[in-house]
Amino acid sequence: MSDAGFVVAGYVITAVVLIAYIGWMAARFRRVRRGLTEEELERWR
Amino acid sequence: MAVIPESAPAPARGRRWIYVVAALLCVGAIAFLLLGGLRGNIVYFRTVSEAVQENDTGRLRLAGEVVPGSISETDDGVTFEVTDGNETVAVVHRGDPPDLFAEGAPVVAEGEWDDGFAAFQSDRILINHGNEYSPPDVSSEDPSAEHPS
Amino acid sequence: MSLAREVWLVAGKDLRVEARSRVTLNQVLPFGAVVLLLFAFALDPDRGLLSEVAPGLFWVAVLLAAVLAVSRSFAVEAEHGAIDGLRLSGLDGASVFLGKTLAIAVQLLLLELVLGIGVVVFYDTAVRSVAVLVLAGVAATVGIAATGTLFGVLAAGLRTRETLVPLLLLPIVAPVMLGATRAFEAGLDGVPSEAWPWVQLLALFAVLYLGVGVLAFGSLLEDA
Amino acid sequence: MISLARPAVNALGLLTLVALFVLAVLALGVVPPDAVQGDAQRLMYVHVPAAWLAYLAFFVTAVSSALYLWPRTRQPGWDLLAGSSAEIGVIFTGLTLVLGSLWGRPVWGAWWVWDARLVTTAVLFFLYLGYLALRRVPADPDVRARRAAIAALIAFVDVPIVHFSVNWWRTLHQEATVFNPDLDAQIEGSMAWTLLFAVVAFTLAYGYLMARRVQLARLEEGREERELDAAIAARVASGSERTDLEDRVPGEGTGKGNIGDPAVAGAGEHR
Repeated sequence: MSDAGFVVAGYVITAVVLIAYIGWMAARFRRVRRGLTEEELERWR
Repeated sequence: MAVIPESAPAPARGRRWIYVVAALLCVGAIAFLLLGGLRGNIVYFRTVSEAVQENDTGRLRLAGEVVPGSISETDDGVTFEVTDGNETVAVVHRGDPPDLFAEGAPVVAEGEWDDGFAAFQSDRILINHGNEYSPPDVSSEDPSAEHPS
Repeated sequence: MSLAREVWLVAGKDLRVEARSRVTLNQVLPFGAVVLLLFAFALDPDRGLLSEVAPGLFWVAVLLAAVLAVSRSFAVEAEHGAIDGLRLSGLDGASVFLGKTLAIAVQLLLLELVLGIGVVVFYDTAVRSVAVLVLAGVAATVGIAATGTLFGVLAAGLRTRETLVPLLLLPIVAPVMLGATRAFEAGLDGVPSEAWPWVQLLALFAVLYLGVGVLAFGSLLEDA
Repeated sequence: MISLARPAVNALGLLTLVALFVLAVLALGVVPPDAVQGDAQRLMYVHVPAAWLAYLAFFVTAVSSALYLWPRTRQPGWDLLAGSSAEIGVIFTGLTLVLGSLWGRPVWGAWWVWDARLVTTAVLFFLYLGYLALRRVPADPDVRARRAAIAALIAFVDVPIVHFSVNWWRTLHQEATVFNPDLDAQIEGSMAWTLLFAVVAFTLAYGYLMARRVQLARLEEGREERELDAAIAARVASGSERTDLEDRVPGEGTGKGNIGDPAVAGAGEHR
């Protein structure tokens, strides 16, 4: 891998981590707001 | 100290001194740590002079600058000399050196002395770059000035 | 009651429980020995590698055994609501902490003695300066026992304490592992001057966590 | 998508997005490559701010934990703040390790070395991973918060050790560039400004992530409490004798549990 490859990999990983974390929080937001019942929560898992 | 919550059992008759002593010990230990009381314990590599002086058998890491003009390729690697300004040692390296390996580069060679301490047999080279950054055209000065010691 | 008497009371209680149940003797000690044995299988014993890395292997074995000893120390309290008795005994949090630390340290020292003999015999290790080994061993053990007791009570009464204690304890005692291994290397090689800074690190660690434990244990015990 | 987010949070998010985008353009296109390291040095503009953000996050965790432990300032909010911040800190410590590894490979010639800086950073990662695990264990909220707070303060000792490791000990990792012991940064102007901008952009990102994470924690907390109340009411109504809920309050994994169903919640869990 060239130097540029490492750099691009690093920036892409940073972006993916940020997006994934925000997305994960958004998913939890939705679950909390919908006020799922326990059975639904179990099925979702 | 903030770590004694109000709800903790009240120290028995005049037992507060133990908490005061403990708090002082904690603060003292952290202060000792921050003031660098353990400085110099943990050494990732040795300078060329130290390595020459100690003459240890067994694996060690040797740090120095590659002497310009001393690099020559061999069948299975490179040979070169490293220096820390005081001492200079010949290094025989097996394997490909990393991309940034060059004349004047600050390197850390991992390996051991050969018999008679004539040359250092290395099988892994790391580049110990400093904390100085500059664009190519601004400075062409020696990039290896940085040697934490 | 003086502090020393309270500490001795708690330590004596734990050691008596151990003397009767013999869990350390019958389970923790054999566990440590098996770990040492496994290292011997994993690393080819013929090439002198074992005697070279013996200090590191010894301390890994001790740390793993210490996790068990800590779990045991608080499992004893969990049975039959013993911990309520401890809470209601009117003993100072600091005394209970120091007492339990002392009991764990005594057990670990005995364990280290036996495992140490095992290392010398089976890994073919030469011992050159015993004083360094004893000093470093005691300092490291007090540090491990203090952090172990602190995290033991932190996880006490939790359903997942068996898995939580190692996760909390092992990263914290990483400096002990480093210091004790280096000090032991120097002690085995017979160069005490090289061991001294590491013994200093171990002592610093022990003092720091003894202090933290004394300060925090009371409120943690109350919640456990 | 998320209507709960208040306008201020959204504005902060937008600002963060723009800042990070500008940072990427600056760092990847505008700033010249390093004389020695070439393009690989561009990783500095994410590795260093990621490490800074981890420090900042753990510092906030430590301060909030101390505020929670101090009886006069004890508020459940401090606990939420500490937990949220530690989670972000762990993510960015992990990111720092990965980015450092990607930088080390072309420049040092190794993905990983066992020098003091790298080892203490790895220890930091596992310390706070343990802290988060401790937080997830179900227990009475106040008890859990106090335990977590003490664990957080203990773990924070490692942060200064990580930072000063490169000055105290001889490591392969370079010393701090800007905050080095002599405070004479050896870094060319445009690079220094880009690095400063990167730190600002990441700090904005921290602010946004924290705002969202704390909001989420509040919502989940609120729901937990509602469910707990419902469970207690159901248990009381069914005339169960078991009343100490201490050890089986909600929360598997993500902080929510099966407490909604009294039958599940009551299924005897012995310590």
